[in-house]
Amino acid sequence: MLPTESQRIWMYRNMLISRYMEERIETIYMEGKKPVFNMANGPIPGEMHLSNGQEPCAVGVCAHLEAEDIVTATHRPHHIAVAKGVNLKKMMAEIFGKKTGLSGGRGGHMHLFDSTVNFACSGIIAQGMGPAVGAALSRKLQNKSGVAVAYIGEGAANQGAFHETLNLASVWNLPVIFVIEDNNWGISVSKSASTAVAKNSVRAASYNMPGIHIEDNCPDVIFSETKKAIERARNGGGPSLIEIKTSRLAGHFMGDAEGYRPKGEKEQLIKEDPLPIYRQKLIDANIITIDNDSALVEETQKLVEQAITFARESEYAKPEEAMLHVFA
Amino acid sequence: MLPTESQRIWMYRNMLISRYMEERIETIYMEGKKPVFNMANGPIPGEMHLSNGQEPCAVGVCAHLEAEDIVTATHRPHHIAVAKGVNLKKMMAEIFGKKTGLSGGRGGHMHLFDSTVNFACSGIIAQGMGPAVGAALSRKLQNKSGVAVAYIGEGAANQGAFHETLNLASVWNLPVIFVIEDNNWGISVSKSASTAVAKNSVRAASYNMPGIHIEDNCPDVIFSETKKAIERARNGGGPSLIEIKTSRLAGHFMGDAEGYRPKGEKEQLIKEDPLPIYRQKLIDANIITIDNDSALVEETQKLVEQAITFARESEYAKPEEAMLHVFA
Amino acid sequence: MSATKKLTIARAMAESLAQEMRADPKVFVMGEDIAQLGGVFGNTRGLFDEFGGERVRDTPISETAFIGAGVGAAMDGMRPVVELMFVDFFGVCFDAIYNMMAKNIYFSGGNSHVPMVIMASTGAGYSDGGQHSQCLYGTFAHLPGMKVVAPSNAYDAKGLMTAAIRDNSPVIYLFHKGLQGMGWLGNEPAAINQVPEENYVLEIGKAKTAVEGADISIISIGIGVHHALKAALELEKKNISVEVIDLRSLVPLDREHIIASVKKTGRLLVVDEDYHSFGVSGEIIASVTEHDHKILKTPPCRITFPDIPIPFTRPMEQWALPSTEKIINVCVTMMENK
Amino acid sequence: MSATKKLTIARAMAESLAQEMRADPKVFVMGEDIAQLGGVFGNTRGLFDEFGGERVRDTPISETAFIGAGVGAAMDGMRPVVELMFVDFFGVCFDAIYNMMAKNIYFSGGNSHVPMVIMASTGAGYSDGGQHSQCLYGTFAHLPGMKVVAPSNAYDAKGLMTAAIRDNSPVIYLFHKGLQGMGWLGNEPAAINQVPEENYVLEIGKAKTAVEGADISIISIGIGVHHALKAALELEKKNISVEVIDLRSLVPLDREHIIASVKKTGRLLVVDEDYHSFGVSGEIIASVTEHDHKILKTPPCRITFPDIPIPFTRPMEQWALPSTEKIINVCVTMMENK
Ligand SMILES: Cc1ncc(C[n+]2csc(CCOP(=O)(O)OP(=O)(O)O)c2C)c(N)n1
Ligand SMILES: Cc1ncc(C[n+]2csc(CCOP(=O)(O)OP(=O)(O)O)c2C)c(N)n1
Ligand SMILES: [Mg+2]
Ligand SMILES: [Mg+2]
Repeated sequence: MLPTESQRIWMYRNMLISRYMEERIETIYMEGKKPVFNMANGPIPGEMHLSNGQEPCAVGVCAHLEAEDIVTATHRPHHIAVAKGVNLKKMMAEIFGKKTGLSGGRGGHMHLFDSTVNFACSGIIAQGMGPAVGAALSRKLQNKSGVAVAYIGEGAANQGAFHETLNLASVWNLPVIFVIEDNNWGISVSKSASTAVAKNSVRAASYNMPGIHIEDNCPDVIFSETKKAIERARNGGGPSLIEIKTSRLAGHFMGDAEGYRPKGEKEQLIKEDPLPIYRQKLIDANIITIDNDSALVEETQKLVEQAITFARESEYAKPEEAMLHVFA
Repeated sequence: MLPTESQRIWMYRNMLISRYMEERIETIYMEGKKPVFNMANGPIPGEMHLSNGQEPCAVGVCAHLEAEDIVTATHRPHHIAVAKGVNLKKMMAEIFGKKTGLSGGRGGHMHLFDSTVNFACSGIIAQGMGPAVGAALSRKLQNKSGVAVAYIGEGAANQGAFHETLNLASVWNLPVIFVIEDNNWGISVSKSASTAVAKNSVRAASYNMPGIHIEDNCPDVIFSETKKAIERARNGGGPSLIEIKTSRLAGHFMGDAEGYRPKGEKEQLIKEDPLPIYRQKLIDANIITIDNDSALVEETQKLVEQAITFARESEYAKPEEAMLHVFA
Repeated sequence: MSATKKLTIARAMAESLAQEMRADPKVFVMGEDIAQLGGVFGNTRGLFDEFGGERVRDTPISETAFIGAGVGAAMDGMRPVVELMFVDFFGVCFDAIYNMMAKNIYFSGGNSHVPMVIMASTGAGYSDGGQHSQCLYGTFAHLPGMKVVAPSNAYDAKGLMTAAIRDNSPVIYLFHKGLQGMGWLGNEPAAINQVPEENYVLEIGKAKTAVEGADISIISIGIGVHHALKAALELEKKNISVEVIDLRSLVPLDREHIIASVKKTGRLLVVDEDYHSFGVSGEIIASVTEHDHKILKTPPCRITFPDIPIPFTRPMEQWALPSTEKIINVCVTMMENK
Repeated sequence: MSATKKLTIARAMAESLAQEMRADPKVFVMGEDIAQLGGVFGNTRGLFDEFGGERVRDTPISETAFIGAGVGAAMDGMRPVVELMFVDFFGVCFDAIYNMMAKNIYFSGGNSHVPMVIMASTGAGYSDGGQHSQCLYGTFAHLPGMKVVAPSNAYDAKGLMTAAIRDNSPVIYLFHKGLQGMGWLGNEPAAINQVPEENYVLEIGKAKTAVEGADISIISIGIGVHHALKAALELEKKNISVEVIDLRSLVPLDREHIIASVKKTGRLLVVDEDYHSFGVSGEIIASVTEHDHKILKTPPCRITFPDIPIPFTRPMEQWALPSTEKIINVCVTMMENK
C-alpha cells in the first residue's frame, strides 16, 4: 500500500530535517578541528557517524510508528531519532554535550535516550536488538499496545546477538521488527567480505519469520513493504526481518578517508542520493511544488538552526555532575 | 555410500566401549554418594553428563577422521572422545582427577584435552565452535591436511557463537563440519520451546553451506550422510552443517530427576536404544555373530576395566601442583 | 513481627520472588530451566506452578538475547529477574550486562530506570571444574552501574532479593552454591536460618557484624563468612577474639563499617573465594589503608583463591580454596606478629 | 646496537608485527578493519600490502567467532595476533577470552600451548562516550591465565609486542589511544621515541623506573605514566622528588619493583585511568601494605577514574580523568601530611 499524501510529506519533511541536521553537524564538527584534525576538539568532540543517504530507512519505517512504539537504533542514529520524533533541541544539545541535552551530556551522539518517544541507541554492534525484544515482551506481558523496531547495519547481521534475538522473538512470538540498513559497509569491510549470503533477508528462514528484502532506497517503497510486517506485529502475528539496501554517503565516521571504496562508488552513490530523487518524485506527483518545497526546506532548516542555537547557547553541566545518575 | 564391514565393526566396537564406559562411570560416580547424594563426594565428583544413546553421532562421523583431524566436543564428550581415539586410560584417570590423567586432573570430565589426537571439549555451550574454525583456518594457512569437526547439542544452536562461526567458516571457506547432536533437550528445556525452527539444518542456508538433516540415530546412516560433507571439506569445498536426531538416554547430568520428560518418553527411547539395534543389524548382515559379539563385548569391557583400574590405582598429583601449567 | 520459619537460601529466594510477584504484576522471571524445573539451584521452585509460563519463562540458551531483553523490558516498566545459571557464563553475554544494563540509567541522564535483577550461582568446592566454579565477585564489582550483593544466609537472602527486585537500578545477586541448601551441593547448616514469612527489605550496601571481637577483623562475603565464623569459635579457644564482618554487598561497599571494625581491632584479614589479584581483597585492604594505614598493628592479610584456573581434582581444588583452617593459621600468625 | 628511529606506538606495533611475520610464517593477524585500512588505530598499517589477505585478514563483526578461532589456530600451532578494536567490546566475546583462551593451557595440563595475542585499544579523553573510552585493566588482570601488558612508549610497544607474539601463553596487549601517535586522537610527544630497527624482546612482567625520586613513588601504566612524568617536573620545582614506576605489565605484576621503590620513598600514589574500585589501584596498595604497611609514612593514595560510566561531555570527562594537576595536588598534600 502506498503512503498517503500527508504521509509522503511527513517522510520528506523528516528526511529534510535529518539531512540538514547532518550537514550542519558536519560543519560544526570541524570547528576547532582545523588545521589539525583532533577528535577531542571543537564544540562536538568524539566520534561522529553521519546518516546521510540512509534517511529513507528511517522515515519509511517510522511513518508507521507512534510515540508509544519502541525504537532502538545504532551508533548511526540521527536520521532514526528524527523520524521517531526525538526532541530536536535536546538531541542537539546532547550532541554538543550540554546540560540541556537528553542526558545532560552524559551520553553523546551514540547514546541518545528519549523515553518520551521510546527511543534509544547505543555504540555496540547489535546491542539494541535484545532491548527491542524485551520491550516487545513487556508490552505482551502487560497487554499493552506498541511494537518495537530494532535497527541494525548489515555488518551487525554477523553478530551473535542477531541470531539469538531473532530466535527468541520468534519463539515467544513478540511484536518486534528487525530492520537492517544495508549500506554495504561495516567501516572498511564490505558486505561480501563479511557475509556468507548475498541477502540477509534469507536468514529469516532460520527463525521461521518473514524476511523482506527491499532493493529500493526510496521512502515510498520502504513504507509499503514494511507496512505489512508492522501490522502483523501489531496484530500478534510475531516478528519480521526487513533488509533495506541503502547508501552511506559519508565516511564511516568523520575523519574517514574512505580509501577502501572502489573507484567511482562515491560518485555513483551521490548520483543516487535518495533525497533529491524523492523531492523530484513528490514534485512529479504534484504533492509538493517547487514553491512549497522551498518553504518546507526553509522551515525545516529553521527548526534545525533553532536546535543548534539552543545547543550552542546552553550551558555545560557542572563537571562534578558526572557523579549523578549512575543509579536510579 | 555404506561403510565397509571393517568400518561397521569399528563403529560398533567404539559404541560398545563408550556405552560400557558410561555404565561403569554411572556406577562409580555413585560410590560415596549414598545414602546422601552430594556431588562433591566419591571417586568421581562434580557434574557428570553421560552420553548413552548418542554414540552413533560419535562413531558415524569419526569413522571418517584421522588423528590429524580436529574435534571439539561439548560438556557431554565421552562418546566422541572414545571415537576420536583419546587414550582411554588417561581419559579415565582425568575423570577420576588423577595425576596420570590427560591434564593431571586439572580439567575433569568436561575438559578433556588430548593433543595427540587433536581432541578437546569444554563446558560452555557452543564454545568449541570457534576453535574448530580456527584449527581449520590453521590447516588452510599452513597448507596442511586435516578437517575440523565441532560437535554441539541442539540447544547450542541458539547461542550466538553458532551464527558467528558458521558465517565465518563459510566466508573463509574453511574445512570444518558442524555437527548438531539433536537429543531434543537442553537440560529441561525442549527443542520446540527454545528453537524457532523444527530442523536446525535449515539454518545452513543462512551461511550458504549445505545443511544435512539425519533422522536416523544409526551409525550406518550417519556414516553415509556425513561422508560427502567431510570429503567436501577435505577437498576445499568448505563447511557443512549436519544435524542428527539422537537420544539422551540418561538425565542431563547425574542426579537429574527428569521430571520434565513427557510420560513414556524414556521408555520409548530405551526401546529405540541404538546400540542393541545396531548389534542386531550387524548380526542380521552377518558381519558379526553372536559369538564374536560376545568376544567383542568382553574385549571392550576389558579395555574399559583396565582404564578404570589404571585410574583407580593412579595417585593424585600433589595439591600444590595446582599452581603449575597456568602459563606455557 | 511476623511468624518465621527455617528456610534454605534457595527457598528464601523463591519466597521473596513469589511474594513480589503476587504484589506486583510487573515482576517476572526468565532464564534457563527456571520454569518447570524450578531452577537448577532451586531458587525459582514453585513459581511456574503459581504464576504460569507467561511470567516464569524458560529461555533458549541465548544469554545475550534474554539478558538484553531484560534490559528492554525493565526500561519499559517491567521488573525482570533474570537467571544466569552459573556466573561463569557471563562471558557470553557481558556486553548486555556491563555496557548496557549497567550504563543505561547514566546514558539516559537518569530519565530511564533499569529495575532488573540478575541472579547467578557462584562458587567452587564440589569439583565442577574451571568453568563452573568461579565467584567473579571482583569482575562485577569493578564495573560501574550495577549493585552487587551476595547473601550468606536465608534471612539475608530473602531481604536482599526483595530489595533487589524493588530497586530501580540493576542488581547482580550472587548466590553461592555451597550455601543453597540443596544437599547435592553439600550443606552449610548455618546458612539455613529463621526467615520471617512476611516480606521485608534489607538495605543494599550495609555490611553486618556477624560476630563481635577485639583482636582481628575478618571481612568476608558469602561462604567465606561461614569459614570465618567457624574459625572464630576455634580461635576463641586460643584466646584470640575475632570480629567477623559479612559484607552482604560489594557495590555499594560499606567502607565505614569495615574501617570502624579495623579501627577497633587493629588487624585486618580478608577472606574471599574469588581470585586473589585485582579483586575484592585488594580493594578492601586499600580502602582501609588509604583511610589510615596506622590503624593497623600488623600488615593486612588475605586468604583468597590463587590466580589459577580452578582445578577439577579434589585435592588441588580444596588446597586452593579458603578454609577455616587457613583462617585459623593466619590469625594465629597475625597475633604472633608484634 | 642496531640503528634506531623515532616511531609512534602505532608504527612500533606494526613494525614488530611485520618483522615477526617475516621471521615466522605462523604469525598472522586478524580483526576488523586491520587489512586494507591498516587498523583503525594504525597498528597494522602496511601489513596487508606486504603479506596479503591470507595472513592479514579482515573479519566480520563476529568477535566470538574470530577470537575463538584464534584459540583454535593457536592450539594448532599458529601464532595469531587478533585485534579487538576497542577493549570496551570485550563483553561480546569474553567467554572465548577468559574462559577458553586463558584456561586451555591449564585444562590441558600444559600439553597444549596458546600462543595468541589480543591487541585492543583503551582509554578516554577525546569524548568518545561510555562504550568507547574504557581501560578495563583490572577486568583483564583479575582473571587468571592471561598476561596483560600496556606500553607507554614506542620502544616498549615494540619490545612488548615481540615478546607477546613469541610467548606461548596468551597475552592481552592494551594500547592507549591517546598514546598511539595518530594525531586525530591527540598526541603525547613523549610516547614517540627511539626504537631500534632490529627486533627485540622486553621481558613481560618487568616494571621500569621511568624517573628516580626520593619522596613519593608514583605507580602507573600507559598514559598515567606521562601524567606522572609531567607532574614530576613540576613537583621538582616544589622540591618534591617523585619516583615514577611504569608497570608496563599488570600480569605478571612486578610487586618487587613496586615495593622496593616504596621502601625507599615511604609514600605510594597509584595513578590509574581504569575504574577506581576493585581494580588495579586497590591491588597495588594491597600488595605494598600486606608486605609491610609500616614502610609507609603517609596513607597510600590513588588517582583513578571514579566508579561511574565515562561521560561523553568534555567538562565531565576531563574532570573525572586522572591528570597531571591532580597528581601534583595529591603529592603536595601527601608531603604536608606528616
Ligand atoms: C561489538 C562491536 N564490534 C565492533 C564495533 C566497531 N564498529 C563500530 S561501527 C562498525 C561497523 C558497523 O557496520 P554496520 O553494522 O553495517 O553499520 P554501519 O556503520 O554501516 O551503519 C564497527 C565494526 C562495535 N561498535 N561493536
Ligand atoms: C553459555 C552457557 N549457557 C548455559 C550453560 C548450562 N548448560 C549446560 S548443558 C546445557 C544444555 C545444553 O543443551 P544441548 O546443547 O542440547 O546439549 P545436551 O546437553 O543436550 O547434550 C546448558 C543450558 C552452559 N554450560 N553454557
Ligand atoms: Mg553497514
Ligand atoms: Mg540437547
